[in-house]
Amino acid sequence: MAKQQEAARLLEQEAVAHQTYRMKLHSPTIAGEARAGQFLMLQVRDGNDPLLRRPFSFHRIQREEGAVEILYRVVGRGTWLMSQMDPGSTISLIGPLGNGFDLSNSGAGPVFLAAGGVGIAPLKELVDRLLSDPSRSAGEEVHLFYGARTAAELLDASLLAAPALRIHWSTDDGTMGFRGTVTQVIEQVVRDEGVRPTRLYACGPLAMQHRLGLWALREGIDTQLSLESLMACGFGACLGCALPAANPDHPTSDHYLHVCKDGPIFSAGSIQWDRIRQQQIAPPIFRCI
Amino acid sequence: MAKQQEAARLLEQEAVAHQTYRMKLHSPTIAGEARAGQFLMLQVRDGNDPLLRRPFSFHRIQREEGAVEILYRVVGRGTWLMSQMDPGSTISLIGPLGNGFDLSNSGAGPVFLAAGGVGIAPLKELVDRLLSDPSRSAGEEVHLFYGARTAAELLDASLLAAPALRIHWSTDDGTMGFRGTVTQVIEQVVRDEGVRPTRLYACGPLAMQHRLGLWALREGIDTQLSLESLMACGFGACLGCALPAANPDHPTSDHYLHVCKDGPIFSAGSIQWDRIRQQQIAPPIFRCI
Amino acid sequence: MGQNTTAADRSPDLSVHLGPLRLKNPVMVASGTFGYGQEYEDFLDIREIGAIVVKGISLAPRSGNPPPRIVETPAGMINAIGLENVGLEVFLDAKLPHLRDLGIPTIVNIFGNTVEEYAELARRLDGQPGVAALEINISCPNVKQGGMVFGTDPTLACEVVGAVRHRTSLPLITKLTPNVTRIGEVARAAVDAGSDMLSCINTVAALAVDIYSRRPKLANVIGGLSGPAIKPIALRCTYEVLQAVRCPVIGIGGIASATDALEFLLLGARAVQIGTANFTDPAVARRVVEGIERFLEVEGFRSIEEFIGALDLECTFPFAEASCQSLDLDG
Amino acid sequence: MGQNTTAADRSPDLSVHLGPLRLKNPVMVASGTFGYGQEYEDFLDIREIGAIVVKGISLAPRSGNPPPRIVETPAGMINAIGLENVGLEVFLDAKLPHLRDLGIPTIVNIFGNTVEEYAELARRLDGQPGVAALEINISCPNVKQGGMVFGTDPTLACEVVGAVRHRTSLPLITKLTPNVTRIGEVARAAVDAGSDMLSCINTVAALAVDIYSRRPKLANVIGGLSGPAIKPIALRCTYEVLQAVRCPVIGIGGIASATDALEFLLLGARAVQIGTANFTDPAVARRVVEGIERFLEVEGFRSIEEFIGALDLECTFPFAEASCQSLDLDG
Ligand SMILES: Cc1cc2nc3c(=O)[nH]c(=O)nc-3n(C[C@H](O)[C@H](O)[C@H](O)COP(=O)(O)OP(=O)(O)OC[C@H]3O[C@@H](n4cnc5c(N)ncnc54)[C@H](O)[C@@H]3O)c2cc1C
Ligand SMILES: Cc1cc2nc3c(=O)[nH]c(=O)nc-3n(C[C@H](O)[C@H](O)[C@H](O)COP(=O)(O)OP(=O)(O)OC[C@H]3O[C@@H](n4cnc5c(N)ncnc54)[C@H](O)[C@@H]3O)c2cc1C
Ligand SMILES: Cc1cc2nc3c(=O)[nH]c(=O)nc-3n(C[C@H](O)[C@H](O)[C@H](O)COP(=O)(O)O)c2cc1C
Ligand SMILES: Cc1cc2nc3c(=O)[nH]c(=O)nc-3n(C[C@H](O)[C@H](O)[C@H](O)COP(=O)(O)O)c2cc1C
Ligand code: FES
Ligand code: FES
Repeated sequence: MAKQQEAARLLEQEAVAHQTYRMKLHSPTIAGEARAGQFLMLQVRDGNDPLLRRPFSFHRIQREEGAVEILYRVVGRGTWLMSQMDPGSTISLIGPLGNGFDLSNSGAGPVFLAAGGVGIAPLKELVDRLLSDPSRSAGEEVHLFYGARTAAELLDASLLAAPALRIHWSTDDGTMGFRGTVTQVIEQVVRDEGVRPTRLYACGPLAMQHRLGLWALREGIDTQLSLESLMACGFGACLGCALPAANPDHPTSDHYLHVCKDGPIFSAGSIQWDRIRQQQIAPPIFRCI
Repeated sequence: MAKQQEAARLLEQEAVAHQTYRMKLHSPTIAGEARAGQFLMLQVRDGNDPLLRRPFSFHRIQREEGAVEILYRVVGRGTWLMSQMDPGSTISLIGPLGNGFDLSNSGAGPVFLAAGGVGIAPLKELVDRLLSDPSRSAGEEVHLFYGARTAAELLDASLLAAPALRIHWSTDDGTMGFRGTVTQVIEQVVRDEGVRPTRLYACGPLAMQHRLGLWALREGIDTQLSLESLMACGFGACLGCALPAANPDHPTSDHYLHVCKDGPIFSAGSIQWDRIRQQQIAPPIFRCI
Repeated sequence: MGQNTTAADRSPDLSVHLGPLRLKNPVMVASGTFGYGQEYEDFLDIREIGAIVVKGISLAPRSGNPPPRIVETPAGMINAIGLENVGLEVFLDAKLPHLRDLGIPTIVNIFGNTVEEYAELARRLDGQPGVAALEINISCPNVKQGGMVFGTDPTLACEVVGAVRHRTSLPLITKLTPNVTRIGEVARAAVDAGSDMLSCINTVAALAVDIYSRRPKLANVIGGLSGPAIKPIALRCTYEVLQAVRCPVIGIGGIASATDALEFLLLGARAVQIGTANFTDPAVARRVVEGIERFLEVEGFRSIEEFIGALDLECTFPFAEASCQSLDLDG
Repeated sequence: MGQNTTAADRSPDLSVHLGPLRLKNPVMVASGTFGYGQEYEDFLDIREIGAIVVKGISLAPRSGNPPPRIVETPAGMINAIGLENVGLEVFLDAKLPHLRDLGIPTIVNIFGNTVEEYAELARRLDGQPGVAALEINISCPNVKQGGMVFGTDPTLACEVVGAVRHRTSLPLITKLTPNVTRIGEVARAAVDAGSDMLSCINTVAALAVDIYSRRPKLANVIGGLSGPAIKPIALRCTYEVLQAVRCPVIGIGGIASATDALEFLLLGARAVQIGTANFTDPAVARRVVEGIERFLEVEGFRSIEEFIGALDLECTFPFAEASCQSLDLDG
């Protein structure tokens, strides 16, 4: 699983939801190694502005075509510049990075996938892998809980639909699916249908993952949360991407995990949630100036 | 003659010689004010890399179309990035800047124009103005001495040809026209044809302009040299674009002209040539790494 | 008025008090980057700017350093202009009247080779109509005589500022250099000697060379780095100065947008100066003023004063016990 | 050989002497940006690098500062990692052997909270096979205890270096901070205390804030600026240090290309370290080595030693009388 620096060609760039784009990149070496839940570091453009690469999860891995897809939301200058690129451009990538989702044992029972907003990005590839896993018994469902603030931020159903996948849609404003949060929908399904997942995969706002993570911990449900942190390198060299680690032996002393190499996929129990600072929660996307 | 900051649209981008491009920009306000010999400051791209604007002379001013053209040579990162731009792009310009050529009295006798390499840029618009000057008597010729290292660096004759214009071509390697320098051709024409210009306009390498300037000074020929300097602003604010000024009263004390506001067009006699440092002579274009 | 608030009432108040000065907004333009104002009149109505700091003035005219004087660097530039200026005489006769007529607060940046020269400049500028304040430049890294040496030593800084203080009743701003170990000490010395305000930072001492010609890119070898590259350093210096003194501080360094300006104000700077950015966007000062106004409006501040110094240094843990109670999934 | 020179004979010699060290090329990777080497093995053959400076090591392991630890700035980044490291024990047992097996010169960057800790680190590293030299970090701006305070005061610098010197016969490099008024003084102090070489610079103290959350962007508030933005500052510091001392100097700061590296070498630095650029281009060190080789070839230098310190400070006037004679048009 060697990491690569590869000059990729932008094959497709498509607006797929409000301020959200899908990029398809020809990058055969990376595509050949990548696994669901891993990520790549993308150089936005040549030169120093911006200086650092941006991390993005694999949205789809198309090994045969030698291509990978990412799904990204425009939240700042780097992602805005990305959205202006035309097919044919060359983009430098480093990948695959990080641990990826643990897919072992996924056949043991129903699994829940929770996506908040652009958190759907890594879960698409995961869905494809789960559903094509031969060890999975046909009866055991894969539930995707997928919510956003409003319908315009959601991917079109056709992009996600799959035979054995149950999608539970929700929006904060009720413009699509259940009116409320992903967490509330999960609550309802658990309560009303009596489903108890053997594993919960999640990606989305930290507050959502925290809430789901604590619940899963209490319920003894195995979790695979895709977490974020600011990153300079993406491959373990800068030590910038720290997250407080749960350390049962020393609950009060600080100890850190590194998102790019210990993660980005973590179990809820490995994180010391109450040591996460306000500053690590991504600032609001809206920028007035 | 107000200076303007204007968002121009790139109308045409064309390779016209070795590493040399012509850009046509829709910029009606600037086009409406610009005069031959003036220049504009072009923002290579948004953001900080590169930080400063780049100065370029007006190659052609198409007032009716609201367009200006520049002719530029790729010598570094900024000009390289410029050469990668596609028509339709928006480019921020500031202009018109500087004093421009003095065209008054141009009808009084033959005039010489000397262009070294991309120094042809401002002389094209000048030729057009000189030839359309109604005060110019038909018999008095305009001689354009145009040289470069090799034929590939020269514009095609069709781009310059005009009824009353005599073009004297030269190349260092003899691949086009006279084998030798522009200065040598001028020498020859002066000697063999006995033409004595009333005015010399020139643009090109500093060493060439220096040589021609001294000769013209000795001969009492009025000079209009288009000179260069590193520039941060282009409009008199930074004081970065200094050139040593001739100061007959104080020949040894340093005193400076500012290329962006006192120039870029200077008479040979206004410059203190012997105080120009090696560092002000543009470094060789060739870069091996 | 009462209930009857108009739109105008609701647009945020940008005016700031800076010790004895009151400005209509906290955005100034920095010395040496805005000439004497005229250079910019084609690009914007310079009366929209809070105050203009003019190019550094010395007693006698100075022709400056030999060229090359500038070089571009990553997200910055180095200059070694060498304080070329028209001299006090010409400034008073030919430059100041125009600025006075426009009614724009004019801050005169002064420098000398000796303490006496600084003092003499102050004396002659004292009481000049149209001069709102003096900015004492003890921080220019690219002239050998004077300049930065005064700014790198608290004792010398104290001497210069004290001498100036004795010759003028004009509000005094001392401009600090970042090229010191402890900027807070120089800041305190300047304030102790009678400076009403401080501005920081001047440029960072820097150098560039050309590997092909094997020469320094600047004739002066050393110059001063400015532009976006130095903003993080300028913010740190401003933070340290604000911890050291209580007087108004003016933030300078790499400001090219309203966001940049607001960062300095957030720390507690009561005004900012825009330098290098004027070269690439000559109307940047207006854009910054407008951006600050829009920011305050959208973020719900009635005035810039409410925002100045609003930095929150407390560390909060949103997922700590207390906050978690309400997050229980099955509640 | 004689006439019979082969292509290999003509390819330039990149090897450098650095006091007691001899390296196959002058390109090192900087402490804290290259882990312990392994992180980069997928991207390049790390044996192509002149030397590796490992992440700063303390006696006990350190978990570092709370996040956020990094922030991007114009052409740079600020870090406040807080010197997170595995500690000496684990380094010796788990990291050093691998580097030793690869045969790559390994420079161990050390830091402590007290002079005694530095000395103890030196004692325990002395004689460890595979350690080529120690780099004494007295210049880290983002930890409260220790670090930069030693580097900002010549007396303290002297104490630390002296204590280390007494405990080891390994070649010593002292790493200097730019956050001082006169870097040359600290440089001299370090050399007087027994440092064989100097490296400069460590990061520039810096700060960033978020105007929306109104908080510092780093949990530690202050951090260290690195990357292309600081290159002009690093070059100036290197220049000043070279004027102050005669020992070998290693240039660091914003190097991301062969051109950048050659700029430091031109000033007289005998080697360079690449830091931040490793993050964005993990094979940058190889690219830099190759670029230097190509440069020397094309520009006609037989060895890098010929180029080191070849800076030409003389000012020449190509159009002055003498040179003009031959330029007469009608001659
Ligand atoms: C492992 C991982 C996987 C990710 N996958 C995706 C994805 O599939 N789709 C998607 O839209 N986004 C994803 N993100 C977030 C994405 O990296 C940021 O939105 C992006 O870097 C913002 O860049 P910007 O220049 O537009 O924003 P700016 O805010 O201008 O960026 C400034 C700096 O902050 C960093 N940054 C900003 N937000 C984040 C963030 N949330 N996480 C990490 N760094 C951040 C940038 O990389 C940059 O260094 C992922 C983040 C991580 C860590
Ligand atoms: C008044 C004026 C008019 C000009 N007109 C033309 C023209 O019509 N066509 C043309 O090809 N070139 C012209 N030049 C030169 C042109 O500006 C430079 O070639 C260009 O700026 C190089 O940019 P770069 O990023 O490619 O090179 P780099 O070397 O990477 O640029 C680095 C820095 O040096 C500056 N610089 C480099 N060379 C020059 C130079 N010769 N003069 C001024 N600044 C320089 C750049 O602006 C930039 O700030 C003119 C220069 C001036 C002063
Ligand atoms: C070309 C130039 C000339 C300057 N001249 C002066 C000066 O005369 N007096 C002074 O105090 N500062 C001078 N400065 C410093 C600026 O006022 C300002 O402090 C510095 O550039 C940092 O701000 P910036 O990053 O916004 O440019 C000059 C800066 C530049 C770039
Ligand atoms: C993330 C990071 C961690 C660093 N850790 C150390 C360290 O442990 N010890 C040290 O002496 N310098 C450390 N440095 C400083 C670098 O070694 C180098 O001096 C500095 O970054 C300037 O070089 P650059 O601009 O090439 O990055 C660190 C720098 C960065 C960016
Ligand atoms: S991003 Fe550099 S160590 Fe994780
Ligand atoms: S380029 Fe700024 S004054 Fe001429």
